[in-house]
Amino acid sequence: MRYLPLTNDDRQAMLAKVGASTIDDLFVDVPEIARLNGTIPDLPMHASEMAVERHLSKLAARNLTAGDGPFFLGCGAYKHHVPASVDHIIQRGEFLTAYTPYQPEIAQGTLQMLFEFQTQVARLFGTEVANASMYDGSTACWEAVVMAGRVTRRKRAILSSGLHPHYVSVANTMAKFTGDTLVTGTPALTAEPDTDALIEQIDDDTSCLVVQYPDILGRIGDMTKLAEAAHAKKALLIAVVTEPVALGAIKSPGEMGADIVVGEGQSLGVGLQFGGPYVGLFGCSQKLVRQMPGRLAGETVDAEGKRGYVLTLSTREQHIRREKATSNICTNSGLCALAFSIHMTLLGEAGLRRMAALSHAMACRTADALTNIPGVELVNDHFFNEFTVKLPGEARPVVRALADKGILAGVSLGRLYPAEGALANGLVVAASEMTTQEDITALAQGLKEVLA
Amino acid sequence: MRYLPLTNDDRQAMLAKVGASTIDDLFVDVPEIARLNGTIPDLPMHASEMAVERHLSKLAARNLTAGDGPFFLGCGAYKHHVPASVDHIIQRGEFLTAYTPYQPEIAQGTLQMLFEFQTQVARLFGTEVANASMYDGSTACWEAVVMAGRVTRRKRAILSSGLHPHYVSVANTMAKFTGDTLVTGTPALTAEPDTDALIEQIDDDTSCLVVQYPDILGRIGDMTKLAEAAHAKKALLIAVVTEPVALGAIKSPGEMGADIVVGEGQSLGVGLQFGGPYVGLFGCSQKLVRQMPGRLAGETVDAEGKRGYVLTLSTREQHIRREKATSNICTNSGLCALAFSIHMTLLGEAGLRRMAALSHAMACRTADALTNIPGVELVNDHFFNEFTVKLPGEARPVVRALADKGILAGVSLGRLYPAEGALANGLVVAASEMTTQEDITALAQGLKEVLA
Amino acid sequence: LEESLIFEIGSNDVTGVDFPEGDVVGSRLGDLSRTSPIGLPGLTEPETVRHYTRLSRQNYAIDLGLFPLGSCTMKHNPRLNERVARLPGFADIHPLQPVDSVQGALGLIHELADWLVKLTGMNSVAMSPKAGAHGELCGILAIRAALEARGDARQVVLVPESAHGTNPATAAFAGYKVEAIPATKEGRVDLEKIRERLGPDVASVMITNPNTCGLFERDMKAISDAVHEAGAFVYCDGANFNAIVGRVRPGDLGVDAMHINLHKTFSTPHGGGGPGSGPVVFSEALTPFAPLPFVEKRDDGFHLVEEETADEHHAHSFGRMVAFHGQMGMFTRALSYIMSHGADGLRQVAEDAVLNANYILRSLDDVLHAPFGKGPCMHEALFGDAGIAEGLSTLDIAKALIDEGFHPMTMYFPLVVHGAMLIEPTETESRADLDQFIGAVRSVVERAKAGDERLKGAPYYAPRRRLDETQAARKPVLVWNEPEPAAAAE
Amino acid sequence: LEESLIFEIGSNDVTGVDFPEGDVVGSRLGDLSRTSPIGLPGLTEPETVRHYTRLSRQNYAIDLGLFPLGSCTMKHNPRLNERVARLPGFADIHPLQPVDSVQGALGLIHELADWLVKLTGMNSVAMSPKAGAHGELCGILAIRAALEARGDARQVVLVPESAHGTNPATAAFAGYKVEAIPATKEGRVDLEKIRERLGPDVASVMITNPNTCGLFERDMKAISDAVHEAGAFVYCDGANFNAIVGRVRPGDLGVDAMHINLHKTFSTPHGGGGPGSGPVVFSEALTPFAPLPFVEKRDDGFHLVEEETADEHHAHSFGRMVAFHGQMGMFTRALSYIMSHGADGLRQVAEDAVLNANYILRSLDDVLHAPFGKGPCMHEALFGDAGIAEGLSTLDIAKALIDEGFHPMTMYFPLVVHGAMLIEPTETESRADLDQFIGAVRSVVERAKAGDERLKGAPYYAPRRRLDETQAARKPVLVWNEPEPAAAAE
Repeated sequence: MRYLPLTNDDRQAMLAKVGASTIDDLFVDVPEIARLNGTIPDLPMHASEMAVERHLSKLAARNLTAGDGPFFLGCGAYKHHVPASVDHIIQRGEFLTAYTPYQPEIAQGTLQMLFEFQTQVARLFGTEVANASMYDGSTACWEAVVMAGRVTRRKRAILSSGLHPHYVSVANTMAKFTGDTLVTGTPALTAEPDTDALIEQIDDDTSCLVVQYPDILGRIGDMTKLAEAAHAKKALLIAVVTEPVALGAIKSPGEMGADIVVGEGQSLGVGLQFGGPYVGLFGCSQKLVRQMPGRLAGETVDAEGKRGYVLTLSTREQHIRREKATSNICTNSGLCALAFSIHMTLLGEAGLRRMAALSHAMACRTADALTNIPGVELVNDHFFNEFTVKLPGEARPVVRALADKGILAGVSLGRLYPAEGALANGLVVAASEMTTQEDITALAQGLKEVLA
Repeated sequence: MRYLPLTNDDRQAMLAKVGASTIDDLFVDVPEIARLNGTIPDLPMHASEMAVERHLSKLAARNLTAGDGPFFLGCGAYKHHVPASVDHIIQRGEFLTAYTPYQPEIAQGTLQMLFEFQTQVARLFGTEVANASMYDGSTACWEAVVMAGRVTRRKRAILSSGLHPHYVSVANTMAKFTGDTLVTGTPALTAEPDTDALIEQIDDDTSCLVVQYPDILGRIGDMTKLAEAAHAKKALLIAVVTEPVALGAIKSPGEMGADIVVGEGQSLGVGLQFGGPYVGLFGCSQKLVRQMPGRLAGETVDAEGKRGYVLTLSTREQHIRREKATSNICTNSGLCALAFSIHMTLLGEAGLRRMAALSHAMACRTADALTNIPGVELVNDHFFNEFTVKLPGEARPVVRALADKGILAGVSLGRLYPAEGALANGLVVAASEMTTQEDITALAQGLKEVLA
Repeated sequence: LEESLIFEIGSNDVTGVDFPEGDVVGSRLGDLSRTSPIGLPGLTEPETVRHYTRLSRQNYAIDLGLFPLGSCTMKHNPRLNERVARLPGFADIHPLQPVDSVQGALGLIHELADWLVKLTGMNSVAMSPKAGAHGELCGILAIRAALEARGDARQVVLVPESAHGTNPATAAFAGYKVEAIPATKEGRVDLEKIRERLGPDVASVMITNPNTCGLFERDMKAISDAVHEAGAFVYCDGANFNAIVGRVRPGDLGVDAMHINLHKTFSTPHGGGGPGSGPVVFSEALTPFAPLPFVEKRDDGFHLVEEETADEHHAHSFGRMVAFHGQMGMFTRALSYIMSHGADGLRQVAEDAVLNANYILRSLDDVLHAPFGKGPCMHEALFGDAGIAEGLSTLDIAKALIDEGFHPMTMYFPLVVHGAMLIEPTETESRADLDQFIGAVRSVVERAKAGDERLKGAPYYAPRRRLDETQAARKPVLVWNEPEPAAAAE
Repeated sequence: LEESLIFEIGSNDVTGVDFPEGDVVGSRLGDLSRTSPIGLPGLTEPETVRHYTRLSRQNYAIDLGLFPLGSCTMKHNPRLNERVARLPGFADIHPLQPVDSVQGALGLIHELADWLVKLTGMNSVAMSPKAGAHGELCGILAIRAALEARGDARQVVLVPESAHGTNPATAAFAGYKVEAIPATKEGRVDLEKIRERLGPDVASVMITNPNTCGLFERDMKAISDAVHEAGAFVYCDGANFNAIVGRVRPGDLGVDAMHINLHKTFSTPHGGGGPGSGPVVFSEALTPFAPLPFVEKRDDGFHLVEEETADEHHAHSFGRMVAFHGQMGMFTRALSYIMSHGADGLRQVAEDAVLNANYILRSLDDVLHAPFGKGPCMHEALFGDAGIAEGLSTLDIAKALIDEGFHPMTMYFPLVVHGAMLIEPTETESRADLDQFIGAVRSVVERAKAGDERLKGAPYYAPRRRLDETQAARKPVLVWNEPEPAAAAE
């Protein structure tokens, strides 16, 4: 029992100290009916580190990894190169095994890092402030809708058809219980998002407009008009960014008038990890800050006047407000926020812009290679690192066939919208600075073969 | 240039401060003939982390690793399971990027660790003291011979035929220059080492007897008689341990009268690493301590009387004694010593004994499986985790053929003693706690096929 | 040396990441290219490593010492877990890959799910919730979905006074009215009061067991029976499951839904505030309402049941809670921990956690008031501030502990005890470490009883003295701003 | 809290490693089974991680701040290097595997060798030496082998006064008589004195270039020519190669052998005292005498030339220096660093290292005496103790720097300057860090000149005050022993 420091001698001596003759005496409050006298049946006994490692390595080997071959998946999770120093730092015990910084005198490391993270996120998003992170992009998105409801005291939210369908799905689930009304739609395979239709739906009961940027098909829509239209009706514009690297190349939602910007931060520092843990980003304007969910690190001074940081505005939170809290959330995604922040610090503005430029350039090359294949049609006029193509037939089986060849070709819209026949031929393809010309050639070649 | 913090602006400002107009002004002392005006030809320019990682990963993928399949190599380097926490700790920047602890006030971490390491090694070896580590086992072995020469003022050393041939080779190289006389031999494929022959060679000029335990063929010889015989002639007995795990199962050389015990510590904490870096272990009796090579951590007190540790007896070392130093060595193998010490601390006596018992048990099973194959003959009567078998023909091609099947079967004596035809059929096979029954079955099956 | 902010030491044109060089041609960004500066300073790698290494050293952590935070369960995080979570086969796969290409990952989720179901004696488990509070929400939503499925629109959830704040917050978020259940003077929920309150308007009773006073709810089975009889469901806050794992199965006590904080019971790292992971186990009655997606084992391998296939297999699911499949990285760590301990080791975990807590209770109850300290406690020991000198408080004791080299205990929680101090050592503390901690607490408490005013200034030896939280909240500074020229010139 | 020794907190029956259970049958150990206790205490994993984490925090390290150790070259250690060195394809292969199964590893060694040869402008390289001093030995042995091969038994090696202690130690170890070469008053070796001393008894001249005063040996080429004319060989101590890499090739200066400390020039971690790695480059004249084993590229792949094949290809090799192939783990790291920088980046490394040193020289030469400070220095700045108040010393300044948050500079070396302080910032320090360091030195030096007696007690704020080295040496306590009962009772 390599993790249990008590020896049998310790146990005996300690039982004596507490006045118990056996350990069972300490479990007397458990009703007889629930007492287990031996170990739970059908479960294995303890195992050596060697055995556990071997077992898990075998499971791991049964997965085709993004590094094993050409890789073009996106749709809310992106593969970028994470410098080795990021993982080195987050493994320091002082970060990895620290608690939530409720005792600021001995948690300045975490607190200062969060303060830096908040500033980075706010600047990237073009918002005045940002919080210390959320679970992930999809939950951050829903929390933004709820927040807009609190701010506007309205319960009707309009979700753009370009919003990630999983995000829509999460919002739908929650709205069922909160009684919010959601207006949703399915995207059309057109070159530009349908901004005008969205604007038409805004009415006096609308709390917010939720728009993904770039959207699920990779399209980049100007949000300025949306912001104006929303504000004209005293509704908020919520922008959702699933690929923060894009903001190294295109305007920030804040610049275009978004009131709340949320996003998924996984692209930087965190890695794919089969979907989690990820890190939700959340920024908004200063005047909305007291309605913001989640933890916040703030600057202050200590008893000697030295600058320091604390968790602040916690009167919004559940441990103080209980049922009146802004959210039931009690955790941020601290270690992922740290990874995000370190990666961003390493990149700096120059590095982020270069990374974005390369990702975009590789996506352009990929698009060119694919549209050279007869029957393959590019949907987007504009895109960042991700675009949609229309195949001559259903995309799902094509993706599976390519996976069998070791090529992870993209995300079929059939996977994301199983009920929508009109989208079945759509394939969303993403590239990054890690994409190579060989990857692109292999993808184009493979696709050609499968379609033939 | 991700590792270079100076910006071009910094460089200009700093050049101004030092009164130089260009960087070339600071290299004026270089004679014209040696000044390079551009970059060195035929060398690539800087590369991204991504590119370097990709290149080195490709090289790495061209090697068959010990974890890829059944593995039975030993002969001075052993594969044992190293707990994940060992590597975690040695990667802490405070250990990884610290300097030699010449400033003890800010190096107590390294110094206390070395003091603990020395104690662990001394106890394992059964010696009174030990040093803070050497480069590796082979150099530690030669340093022991030199030390014995200093102690006895004699220049004739007898090296047992069971000593690792690379260790003999290193000693031969050095002796050529120092003028020491070495008596060496080649082992015979017999069940026991030839202790009597060794004893006969001791004379009044002999500085030391050097005996490996267990020896290169895996045989375990009692050293008590050797110690008595050496001491009778006022010579020292030097024991060499290439597999420290063995001392969890068999008597320590110190118990049997060895004056100096040296060894290779790679088995614990360090890993295979294609031969290095490894960690040389060096223990001896208290009375010889001032003749001992290498660094030593010692206990003392600070100005407030608190217990602390310093590097000590440095008057033996080159930075003080210059040409009169006990050795020219200026480095230990600090980080490997740390890994060894952490692994040993995790094991403790109980764990080490269990690890040794399992390694021995798997070796016994392997021996049984191999000797079931017609024509394969076990040389040893006794062994720890390593034994020698005689194959019906040359072992080298057999090892190569098995490697092509993904089985790393052992070390052929033909590889170690290319000139000795009598040993060509010998194969040294090692097992450990990591060896599985499937590995053994695969080896036996593979060997049967290759021999058929 | 004080550590500056990256905004003070970095600059926008410095980078610690090299990229392939060469021109980047073509742009299909449309007319939305970013032109204005973003304001993201970069540091080279040496500066970055040093900045964060120095920052880290201002933190306390489990790797440095005991973390006696009652109800937070700070235990050792095994390094094997970190190693296996980084295997490319788990860390480098995309959530939307074809399921054939991720059979190992789905297998791992299925294997962990199987452990959780068996350890709790329940019927099924939802793996996707991202943290404990998210798991609570998942449980309450399943209860609501089950009630709605039978057309039963109940509006009230009963929550004990001693509950974690997340309980009422969750129930309110899910649209319920929250009513408090009073505690008995023994520190447990009052069975009779629950029985009295139960009725057709009560949807659920949320119980924490072991509760936040560190006590096992003796009447749990009776409560469950009463709740079920009234047509409601029992939600159990499983934050303290670590105290009973392997010894008690919540399923045997009639629980309908319970979340499990993987970091509390199964050692995933706390990471300075997350990421967490909060799988929820369900009784048979709630199983049909569990959320999507989930992993199902069929003859031809593991399948992922998502929206598309839900109709067929899981028509009553209340829906999706997160974009993908949950906290895979935490699953890997938790399974590694669970396999390492096995059924026998996990039982020992509970026993040692409880033994350590009782050892602390009995080693301190002569100097500190233990309001519910007659019988044994479970995994944590609860004390009040009775006997502390006028003018000094629990807070002062806590801050003084920092100077003794320890993290403070949980303070002022649960709310049912005045000046509460809740101490949870966990099973991964040695007896020697406990003794050292007990000694430190005794010494501080004795000073507090003697009225040592110096305690009010503690900590003295931490990276910072007490911080002004009021100022932080009154005029929040949440991001760094370039100092104004005037201020800079001061 | 003071950190105890493992022997004080562990016990022989505790273990932090679990092994498969079950009986172990059979023994073929003969009659040498270990029966007596060994005395190796174990700790569980939580205790182990905490023990070493706490210990580590008593260390200063590059990750925490500038390490101004002249002649030791403490630079940033990139984390990419650590990652690639841990690839199983490098870390988990056995040195005696069939060469066909380790082609990638041999390829890596060959690739690094090629870089080293080209960067130094030499003819070949021996990769196996385990550290710098081991490399020196390798070079001197090759020289001796070359001389012996021509039947020329010379007995003397000339070494400058300012040389590292390893130089004379190495020459003596290889059987040579060592004679000192005096320095000019400029801090360089005296060419004329060398010319005078050269003769048929001189085997080699060992020169450090740039030298330990931080100066480039302007007359290097002239020295080499004179040495060669006298039938001897030039050994260059390459410890300071980092100052000139990419800008100067030692081969162009007539060097015959030079070791390279991979950690100094190529950033492998110092690790608190090793492991090092000291490849040695050779001129054409010495190449035939280089040690075994080495890697050779042939048409069918990479071969390892060991004893067996040496006759054919390398008959004059002086033999084997180590059991296997050298410090593979360091090769991987060094190649990773070299490729990251490339030919252009390495040149920049030298330039920035030199610029940083000159910046320090010029920022401090008004308060500190710079004996050779007229012209530019190379990678390190040398100061003496002239002007320091009576009763205070270089040591006091160094220890006071600890209280300012920095590691002291190299003290009392080189021997040619009184109270020497040798400062080497390296290229991986930012200007801001240099300025902070310069400020700290200035403040301490000003106090030292003013005769501030408090300096004698420094450091005050380190984990320990000054330690009693005399007591440690007089009665060495090198291992922990159970305290005697009497002492324990005190």
